[in-house]
Parts: sequence; structure tokens; C-alpha cells
Amino acid sequence: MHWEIELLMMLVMITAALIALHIRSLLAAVVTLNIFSFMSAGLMVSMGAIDVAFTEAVVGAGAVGIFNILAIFCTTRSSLD
Amino acid sequence: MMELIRGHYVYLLLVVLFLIGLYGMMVKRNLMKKIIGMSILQSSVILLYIASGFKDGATVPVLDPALGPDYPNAYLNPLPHCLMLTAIVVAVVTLGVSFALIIDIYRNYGTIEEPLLLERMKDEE
Amino acid sequence: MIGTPIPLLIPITYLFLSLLVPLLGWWRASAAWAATFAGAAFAAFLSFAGLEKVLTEGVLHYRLGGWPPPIGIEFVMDPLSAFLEVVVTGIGFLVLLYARRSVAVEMPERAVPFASLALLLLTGLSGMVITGDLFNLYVFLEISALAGYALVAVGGRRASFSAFRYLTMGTVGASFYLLGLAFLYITQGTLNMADMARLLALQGYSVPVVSGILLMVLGASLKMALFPMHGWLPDAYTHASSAATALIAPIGTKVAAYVMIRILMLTGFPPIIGWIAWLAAAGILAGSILAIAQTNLKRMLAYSSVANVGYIALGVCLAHPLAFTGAVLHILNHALMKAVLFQAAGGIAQKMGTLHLFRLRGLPARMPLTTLAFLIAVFSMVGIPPTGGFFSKIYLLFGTIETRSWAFLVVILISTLLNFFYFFRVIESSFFRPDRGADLKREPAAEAGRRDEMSLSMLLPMLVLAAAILAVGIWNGPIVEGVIARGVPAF
Amino acid sequence: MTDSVLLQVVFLPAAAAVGMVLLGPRAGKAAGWVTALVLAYTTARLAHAGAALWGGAPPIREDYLVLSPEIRLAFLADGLSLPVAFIANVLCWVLSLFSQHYIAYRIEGIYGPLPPRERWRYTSRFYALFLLFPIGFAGVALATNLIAMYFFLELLTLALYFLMAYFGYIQRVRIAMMCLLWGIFSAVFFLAGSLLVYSQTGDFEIVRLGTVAGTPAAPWIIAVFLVGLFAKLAVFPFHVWMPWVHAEHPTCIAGLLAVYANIAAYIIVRALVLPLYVDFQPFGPPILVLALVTMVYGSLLTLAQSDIKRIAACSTISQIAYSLLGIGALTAVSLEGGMFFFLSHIMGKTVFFSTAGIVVYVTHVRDVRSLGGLAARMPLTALLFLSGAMMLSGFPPFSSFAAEWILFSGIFERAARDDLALAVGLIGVAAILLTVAYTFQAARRVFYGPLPAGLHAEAVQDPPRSMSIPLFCLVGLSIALGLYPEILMGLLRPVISGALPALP
Amino acid sequence: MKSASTSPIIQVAIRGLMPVIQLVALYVFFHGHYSPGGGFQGGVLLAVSVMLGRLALGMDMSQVVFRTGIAVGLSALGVLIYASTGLAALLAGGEFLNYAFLPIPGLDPPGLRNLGILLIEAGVTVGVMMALIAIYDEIVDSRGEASATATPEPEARRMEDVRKPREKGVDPGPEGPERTPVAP
Amino acid sequence: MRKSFHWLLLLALGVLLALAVCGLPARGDLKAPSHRAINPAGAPVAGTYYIRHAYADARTPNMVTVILADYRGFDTLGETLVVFTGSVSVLFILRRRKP
Repeated sequence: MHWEIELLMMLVMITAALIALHIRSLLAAVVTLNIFSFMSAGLMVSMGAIDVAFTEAVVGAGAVGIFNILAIFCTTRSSLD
Repeated sequence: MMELIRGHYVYLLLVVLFLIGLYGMMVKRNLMKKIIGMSILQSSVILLYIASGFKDGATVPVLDPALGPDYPNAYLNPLPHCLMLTAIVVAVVTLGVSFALIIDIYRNYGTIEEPLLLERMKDEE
Repeated sequence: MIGTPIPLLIPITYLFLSLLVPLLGWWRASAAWAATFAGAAFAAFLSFAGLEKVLTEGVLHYRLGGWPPPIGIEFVMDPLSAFLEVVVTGIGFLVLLYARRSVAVEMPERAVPFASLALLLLTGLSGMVITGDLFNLYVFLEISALAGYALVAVGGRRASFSAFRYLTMGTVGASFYLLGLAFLYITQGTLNMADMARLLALQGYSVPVVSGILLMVLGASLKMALFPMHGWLPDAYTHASSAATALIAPIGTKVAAYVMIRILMLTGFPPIIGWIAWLAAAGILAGSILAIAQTNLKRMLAYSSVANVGYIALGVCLAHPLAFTGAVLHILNHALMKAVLFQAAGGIAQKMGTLHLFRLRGLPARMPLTTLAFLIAVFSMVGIPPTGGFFSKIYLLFGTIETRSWAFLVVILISTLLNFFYFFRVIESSFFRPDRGADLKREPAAEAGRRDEMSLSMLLPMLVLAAAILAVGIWNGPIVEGVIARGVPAF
Repeated sequence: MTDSVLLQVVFLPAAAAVGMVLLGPRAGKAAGWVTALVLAYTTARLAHAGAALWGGAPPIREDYLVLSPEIRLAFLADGLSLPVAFIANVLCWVLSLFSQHYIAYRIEGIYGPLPPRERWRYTSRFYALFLLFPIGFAGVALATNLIAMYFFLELLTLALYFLMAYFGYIQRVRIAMMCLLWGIFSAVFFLAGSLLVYSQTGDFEIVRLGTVAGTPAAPWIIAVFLVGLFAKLAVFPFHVWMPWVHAEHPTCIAGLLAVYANIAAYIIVRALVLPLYVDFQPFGPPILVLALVTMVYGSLLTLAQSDIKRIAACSTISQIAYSLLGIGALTAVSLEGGMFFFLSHIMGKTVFFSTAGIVVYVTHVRDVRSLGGLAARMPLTALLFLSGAMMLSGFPPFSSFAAEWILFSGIFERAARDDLALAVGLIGVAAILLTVAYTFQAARRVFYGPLPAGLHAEAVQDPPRSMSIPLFCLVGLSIALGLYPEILMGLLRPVISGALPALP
Repeated sequence: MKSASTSPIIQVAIRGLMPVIQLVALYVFFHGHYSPGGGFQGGVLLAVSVMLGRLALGMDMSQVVFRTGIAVGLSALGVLIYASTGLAALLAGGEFLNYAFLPIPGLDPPGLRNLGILLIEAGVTVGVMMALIAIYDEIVDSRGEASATATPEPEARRMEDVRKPREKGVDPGPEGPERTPVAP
Repeated sequence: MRKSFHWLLLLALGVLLALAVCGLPARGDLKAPSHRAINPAGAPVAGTYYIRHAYADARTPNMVTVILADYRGFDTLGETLVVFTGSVSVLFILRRRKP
């Protein structure tokens, strides 16, 4: 029924994953990873796992986002590959 | 064939995601990138479990007073959800520890690029 | 009826103490250590009591939360897990005794978190051994893994980078395990080990099941550093602090090996074991050869660990009772040997100021007791009869003979020769400096350096372990007949 | 036997060694005498047991430790193992007395003038290691289990390693390592052979080996064992280590080294020939040829040496080949002769080598070319040296004459039906001449002719009594055996001739 | 990040946001029995609110201030609450974590289980919140330290770079200190 | 060389995983083994048991919470312990001063 949405979200996730791995700027990579995590939360919702989706959202946007940015500020913003 | 794809396309795409994550960990030389690959890897496994808990035409695993508990096929399988909550927590904490390690590495060597790191380690000897 | 709580109490003791230690640490570090020792001793005592009970009364089950097995989580103590539990808790206790002083010398400001992490590691390891639930195993695996990453990360300047590698490899291993478990869960619908074993025996193998098992075994092999996946291990062991290495090296990889054994056992030794056996054989040779190329004592020991993990995997994958016995006995032996060797290495680094193989001149005169323990462990490592190492090797050899796998027999024999070579290099350089070329040079009292042993609290655990190596050799009959034979599955 | 003679023989030295390790420098002064005392006691016990056996008592068997169902520690003293253990023990006793002065000189030579405490520390260390040899020899000779035998072989290898590396000559550490690796190489093959036996019989007992006879596995078992034991025996392709080791070890253990190498001949007889006589037949001719090659090669090599220690080393290569010749001929008489020769040879080698050691000890010179004319100054030593030379080359009053006689009569007995044996036997007899040549050439060079100017004449005199008297005892024993070989043959014959089945 | 953000907009926004997040967190925690959510999510949200405060307002200005060691200790306390609940059941005669045996009078087993779940969720909340805050604080602290002492190696390299040409008597030039000493 | 090895490894793993995944029951299939009530060995299947009994056992409508905190409570204890381990680890790794 709503498998089109799921497929779209999966494709966005894969794209986000590839971008996050390929982009030079780590800050951008981390933001892309946030998109990835948000999409995976959406996918979880669409598959009915609301608890997990909620956790993923809270963790992905909140804790991991903050940690990621903190780590980048503590180290370096750009990557060689 | 179409049947197989409709039933399994999520699994197949998750396998692709798993491989992307593994690729990031193996090929990328920046430590942060490796960590990003690691998150992707873990996410794909988590989603695989979630997908396995799905049932056609079922609702979320919160008891619906109108439905009652006697029709198991009316609710999604809650077990994988519960398991994946744990897995997500584990993934987050692993991430936190790896950040601590990256920061420590940066403090010692001033870089988080693997080739440069190895070079500087060699210089040290 | 609620069964005896012994299976529960072993990991729970560690768990509570790991939580109490930071709280006690606010007050006084010595209190934290006292609690650590008391807890570790209690857990060791419990595991001995548990082993005794298992041997007299049969398998112990403990239902957590009161839920019966496929619904809730279950702890199972059968002869095999009880045996492993004794290894983990016993060696854990002795190494913790050693660690206090070692930590005080190497990183005094981190004593309290170290104690807490060590207990967390033991929580994870003892839990992995005793749990009867495949997902619970993963949770314990992650507890021990995280504690392990942290313990490895402090030490030399490079420690954090080697810990990072360990972390990435470990996480990949855990993810493989989880993915494999997903396949098994989706196809069988259960997480309980006993249930899973029954279902697999009933339904046979299919592609997802076999690849699930393969992935889980791959994950376990990553954790146990089986040959092509051993990349993280040498660095991690070399750069970590000596207390951390002495704790992780003996029991960390062994418990991962145990996980592999468990998986293979409950899935009825699927056809993939043939490949793993070849990997293990390659690991035995590669580990031994790489060990010869090292000049750092700890690094050499790390490579020898790679080889020895190969023995264990080989023994399991030959799928024969005798080889299995050898593998399980080798878990015990290798844990004892590596504990002694790494403890000795820690003491040597502390007192001699170097771990370079060719700068250990005068070691026996300065540290006679350490040298004695080291020698016993080396003899066991190369397999000289009255020590334990010989017997695990001979059981493995029996297994290769019974299964007519002559190639593996040759591999083990060759590795014995290689073992001799690299361990006796250490002895050569510490007892007799390698004389380069001509001299009948006067070496006026070069060995007459003053005695400078490790402190007693470090020395004593090491000597006890060294004595245990001999004891295991002499009483290997009762150990094999009384304990291991009961845990050998039907092939 | 209720008082467990054999256990005492094996473990009394072990107890003494442990004591020395624990006491360290405090034991140093007495270490040599304690060792001699312990070995004298064990030798006496063995002699007593041997006499009883000769008088018709049954073989002694003692069971001790069961390490696992397949691995047991038990000792068996029959007519074959008892003489070997006894003679090895006698040699150890002799050398323990001989070593006392030599090792003091050696320690000073290596480590310089030391304070007494350090000197005694080294002395007690030497004797602790020294004591491992009688344990090992007795263990190998008396063991009934292949794994126990393997253990004692490993023990010998390790003891030799440490002894060489501590007290050897210039290249000692490197050579010790090489020797260790050869020893382990041989031990690994021995272990592999044992495992093959296990795979066939499910046991490691030597007596059970007979059940393999006639199976297709038997030749493989024999081949694997032989490779390992040839490496120990320093037979031609595996002889590399022998000259080096002999050149660098402290001379006082030369006799032990000869036993260390040669005891493999005993193992071949005990573990291969006796239980697997029929299956061993095809290996006879190759062994004969190898033995011959080794013998001639070793002799020629010896003639070319000028270092007094190397002379002895290379001679060992050629001498060991004689006992192998006896094994290769595979007749009852030749086997007995081979064993007899093995025992005679180790006695002769001990005397010859130790006398060379005395020369080195007294003159501090190893090169034969800068020696000469010592006979006038050291008559007793010259006498010993000549006796040693005669013992090695098989001159009549000595036991090796009798041994060679029996050995070659065995070979010629085979020669009646085997042309190869005839040829080998003839060349072997001729090769004795080479032995005569090199031993007496060395004697001539060292003891006759003019005294070179470089030597401090006043220092050159006969050594202390404790060095020479034990050697004379050994010469006496050899003469006794030579005059009345039945002492030994009476013990060997029931075990060897009695055990060999008739050939099909 | 120890110092406050200078932008007033962020300050105001965060000050407004923090109580809201905390309120949501408490709701999530208490409503976990009925809707998605529970201890872990509540804990994370609480931690996030505190972390946001620190991120925007600086360590001293945020309302919740502890020493890092204390945060770890509190996290241990949280887990202890959980484990002690289980232990209480064990001591009261049931299995570990069998809430039906909790020594609380006046409740039937399902009610006891309900309460037990609440208790352990509380433990989880405290444990997770404090643990995340501890991780954050440690990272920030170490960073502050690192910037105070400066990363040791590049500093040393720069010094070397400056010194070397001077010894040779060559003017380092304007770009001298900027050169990277490590050959690529 | 190294790079092509990586790709080969990924390819092999990909093929293996794809094969395995295609052997799984289709997503959403009600007859999948993990959705049954009783498994062939005669034991109840956990997921279905939870749906049936969660409310009766703990009077809590959210089944995931009940499983998390009660049926598989030890997993959650382990999970919390993992979080705690993380905090101690970071403390241990980054500590540079006196406690």
C-alpha cells in the first residue's frame, strides 16, 4: 500500500549514506547522517515500530547529533576522503 | 520474481546499506568517516530486525481496548522492537566511546587521517 | 520452584560491585579496591561451588524474572559453561590482585575507573559464558567489549589508536553476530539457545540458517582474533597498560572462542566448520611465523595468542570428542599461560624499563621468581610434558589422528617447532646475551645486578598461576574425565 | 622390589638439582661432591639390580603416575635398559667428579674473576643442570611409554641448551640455539611417530607397538621415527650440528653429549627393531649404506681437524655409525654387538674427551699444532689418552674390541646371504684403520715430539687426582667388560635374541 | 564551549526550550506504560536538555552543574536502583527481577509488575541521563584542557621550524612558521 | 591490490547476504516462524505470547515496555549497564588530572 513511501525513504537513506561517506566536509557529513537517521526513524514508523522510531529520533537528533558536533569541534572539520 | 522482490526488496536494500557501511569502515581513511560507516552498518541491522517484526495488516504493539489481546495477528511482533531498543542504545554508547577515542587520538597526534597517523607514528620510533 | 541462584549471582556480583566501586571511590580508592577483591573472590568461589553443583546435580537453570525459557531469559550452567566460568572468574580474581599495584604504578589517577571497568569486563565475560539466550549474549558481549575498548585505550601514546581499531573491528564483529542472529531469529522465531538447538535439529539447514550461523561465527572470530581477522589484536595488546593486557589477553579472546563453540554446538556443527578449520590452521602457522618477526615481547606474545586461538578453533572444528577436549583444555591452559606471560611482561617493563627482546640481559638475576614463572609458562607454551600445554596439544593431536587429518597434525607439530624458536629467543636474550661474533669476552659480573623483584602483590598471583599450569598438567586426567568429558557434545 | 629402585635412580638427582637451585650460591661449594655422592648411590643401586638380574631375577617394573589413560609414567629395567642406564650413570658419576676442577676453570674463563659468592652460584647452577642428564638418560632408558620417553628426550635437549649457553666456548649461545632446534626437530619427529603409533594402537606403551607389526602403517611409523632419531644420532645428512656443538661445549660434558647422541641407537633397538622386527627389514640396507657413508665421512673429517675438541667431535660422528651398522645388519648378534659397541663407545669417548679436557685445562691451548711432548710432563694423562684412543679404536683388552668383534661377526653372518652386507662389513673393518689413524695421530701430536716454546713448562703437570682417578675407574670397567663380555652379553642376549622372531 | 554563546537569540531560545524539553521528557517517562517512550527516551531527553543548555549558555550558566565524577556516580546510582529492584525481588523469595515478589503490600502481581516497571524505568532514566551528561562533560573538559595546554605536537613542530633556519643563519621568511614539516 | 581485495570481499559478502535474505520468509508474512503461536518443537513463540499476555501480566498496554522491563528485563539491565560502561569508559580514556 504505502510501499512507495518506504521505497523512497530507503532510497533517500542510501543516498544519504553515500553522501555522508563521500563528502569532504565532516560537518556536512554529520548533517547528512542526521538526515539518514531521521529517515530510518520514518521507516520504523512506517513499519509500526513507534517505540524504536521515537528512540531513534531522540537519539539521532539529540544525543548523537550533539556528540557528533562536539567531536568535530574537538578535532577537525574536513577530511581527506 | 515480482513476488520475491515485493516481499524482499526492503531486505535487499538493507543489505546494500550494510555493505555501504562496511565499505565506509574498510575503505575510508578518516576516522570520523569510519565511525559514520559504523553507524550506517548498525542502522541497517536494526532496520532488518524491525522489518522482520512487520505483519501485513497489523497495528502497533500497544494494546487496543477495542481489539483485545486475543488476536495476535492484529498486532506487530513486539519482540524485535524491544531488542532493537537495546541495540540502538548500544550503538549510541559505542559511538560516544569512539568519539572519546578520536579526541584522544587527535590530542596525541594532531590528525584523524589514518595515513597521516601511521606516518607520524613511524616518525616517533 | 526457584533453582539455586548461583548462575545468576556470578555476573550479578560483578555488576553490583562495578556500580559500587565508583561510589566507594569518592570516599577512598583503597575501599574501592577492597570491594573489587572481595567481589572477585566471591564470584570465583561461587563459580567453583557452581561447578561442583553442576557435576553432582546436573545442569543448573535460572529463570530471570520467573519467566520460563522461550519467554524470558534463562541462565544455564552446564559442565562446559561452569568450567569456563571457573576459568574466567579464577583468572579474573588473580589478575585483579596483580592489577592494583600495576595500576598504581602506571596510571595512579585512574585506579577507580580501572577497577570499575575491569569488573564490567568480567560482568560481560561471565555473563556471556552463562547466558542461555542468544540476544542476551549480545548484550553481555557489548558490555565486555566496551569495557575492553576503554581498558585497551590507556597505556602508551598509541594506545588510543589501537583501541580505536579494536573498537571498529569489535563493532563489526558484534554487528555480524547481530545480523546472523537476525537470520536465525527470522527463520526459527526463537532466541533461546536450547529452543534454537531443538528447532534446528528438527528443521535442518537452509541457506539463511547456514549464512546466519556463518555470520555469527564470523563475528565471534573477529572478537577472538582468528587468523585473517586478527589485525586489531597485536596493536591492542602491545600498547595497552600491563594490567589491562593481563586481564584481557587471557580471558577476553577465550570467551569469544567459547561463544563460537556454543554457536557451533547448538547448531549441530554445520558444514562450514571445514573452512574454519583451515583458517585456524593458517592462523596457527601465520601467528607463529609473525611472532618470530617481532622484537617487542608483548607484541610477540600477542601474535602467539593469534596462533593459540587457532588451536582452539581447530580443535572445535575437527568435530571429534578428543579434539574438542583438547580445545576446551587449551582454553584453560592458554588462559593460564597468557596470564602468567603478560603479568611477567608487565613486571619486566616496570623493572627493566624495556620490553625489547634483545635488551633483557640479566633478567634472571634481577627477577628470579618472575623468570621462574615465565619459564614454566614458556615450557607449557611449547608443550613440554609435565606442564598443561602439552596435554591440550596432545589431545588436539589425538583428534587430528582420529579424524585422519594429517595436514593439521603436521601444522601443529611445525608450530611446536616455531614456538620453541621464538620463546627460546627470549630466554636466550635474557639469560645469555646473544654473542655477536668473536669474543670470550670478560663480562665482569654482568649478571650480578641486584635483585629487584616486583612487589609481592604482583608476584604472588603470577606464581599461583604458574603453579596452576603445572597442576593442570599433572592432574589433567581428573580435569578431563571429571569436567570436560561431561561437556563434550555428541558428534 | 618394594623400595622403588628405579624411581630413586630417576628422581634422587632431581631432588638434588632442585635443592641446588633453591640454595643457589650456598650450595656451590658442595655441589660437585653432592652430585658425585648422589650418582654414586644411584649407580650402586643400579649395579645391585643388574647383578640380581644377571643372577636370574625377573626384570623390574615400576608403575607410577597416570597422567591420562594413554600417558603413564612407568619404568622397566630389563637386560637391555638396565646396562644402558647403568653405564650412562657411571659416566655421569665420573664426569661429575671430573667437572669439579674443570668447571671452576671454565667459569673463570667466561665470566672473569668473580667474587666467591658468584662463583659458587655458577657452580651450583652447573651441577643443577648437570644432574638433569642422569635423569634424562635413566628416563629414556627405563621408560616404557613413548610419551615419557619424549619427555626425557626434551629434558635432555633443554639441559644441554642451558649448559651450553652458560658454560660453553666462544659461540656458545648461537650454537646452543642451533643444538636446541635440532634437538626439538628430532623430538617433534619422535612425537609424530608416537602419535602415529597411537593412531594405530590407541596407546603409547612400547610393548603395544608389536600389535602394529605387519600393518601398512608400520613402515611409515618406522620412517618417521628414524628421521627424528637420525637427527639425534647425527647420521650423515643430519650431522651438521655435531661438530659445532662439540667444538663449543664445555669439555667436561663431552661424554654426556656422546650419550645424548648415541642413546637414539638404543631407542631404535628398543622401540623399533624389537617390536617391529619384520617390518624393519627393508630399512636395513639403507641404514647400512648411510652408516657406512657417515663412518667414512666422519673419519676423513676428523683427520682434517687440528682443534683437539673438533677431533673428538668428528670422531663421534664416525663412531656412532658403528652402532648403526649393527642395527642395519639386523641379525641378533649384530644388534647385540651394536648395543655393546654403543656402551663401549660412550665409555671410550668419555675417557678420550675428558683427557683432552685435561690437556686444555692444564695448558689452556686447544690447537693440536701448538702442543707436543706432554708425555714427559704428564705421564698419567698420556696413559689415559692412549687408553682412550685404544678404547675408541678397539684394541684388545678394551671392551670395544669385544664389541666390534661381535658386531662384525653379526654383520658377516648376514653377509653370507647379502652381498651388500659383505661389502659394508669389509669397508667397515677397513674404516677402523682410519679410527686408529686419527686417534693415534692426535696422541702423537699432543704427547710426543718437542715441547713447544709457548707453553709455561712449570704449569704443565698431571691434573688433580679427582680428575684422573674416575677416568681410570672407567678404563678399568672397560677392560673388565672387554675381558669378560659375558657380563653384558648375558644381560642383552635374552632381551634381543629372545625377542626376535624368525624371519619369514 | 565552556564560554557562553554570544548570540542573545540563541540564549533566549535555549532558555525557553529547556523547560519544554524537560517537561516532554517527564511526560515520556511517566507515560511509557501507555504510549511509546519510557526510561531510556526520557533519560536521553533530559540529558539533551541539559547538554543544550551547556552548549548554548556555557557550563556555569546552565542550571544543572556537577563535577563529572559525580555524574558518573549518579549514573551508577541509577543503575543501582534498577539492579536493587531486581535484588529486592530475589531477597523476597522470587527470582531476580521478578517484580511480583516485590515487598510492597496491597498490590496483586500485575499491579506489582506495573509498579516494578515504573521503578526500573526511573532507574534507567537517571542512569542514562547522568551517563550521557558525564560523557558530554568529559569531552568538553578534555577539550578545554587541550586548548589550554595546546595540542603538544604541532606546537613543538612550529618551534622547531622557527629555530632551524635561524641556526643556519637564514631568515625564515614570512611563510617560515607555516610550512608543514611532515613531507606528504 | 588492497583496494580490489576490499571490493572482492564486499562482493562476496553481498552475494552471500543477498542469497540469505532471499531465503527468508517475505516481509509481513503472517505465517513466518517468528509470528506463529507454537513452534514445531512445541514451545510457545515468544512474540505471540507477549501480545497475548502482556496486559494481563503487568497491566500495561504498551507491550514493548512490558517486554523491555519485565519479560526481558535483564537485557535492559544490561543495556543500562552498557550506558554506564560508556560513561566510565569516557572518564577513563579522557581523564588527565587527579580524581
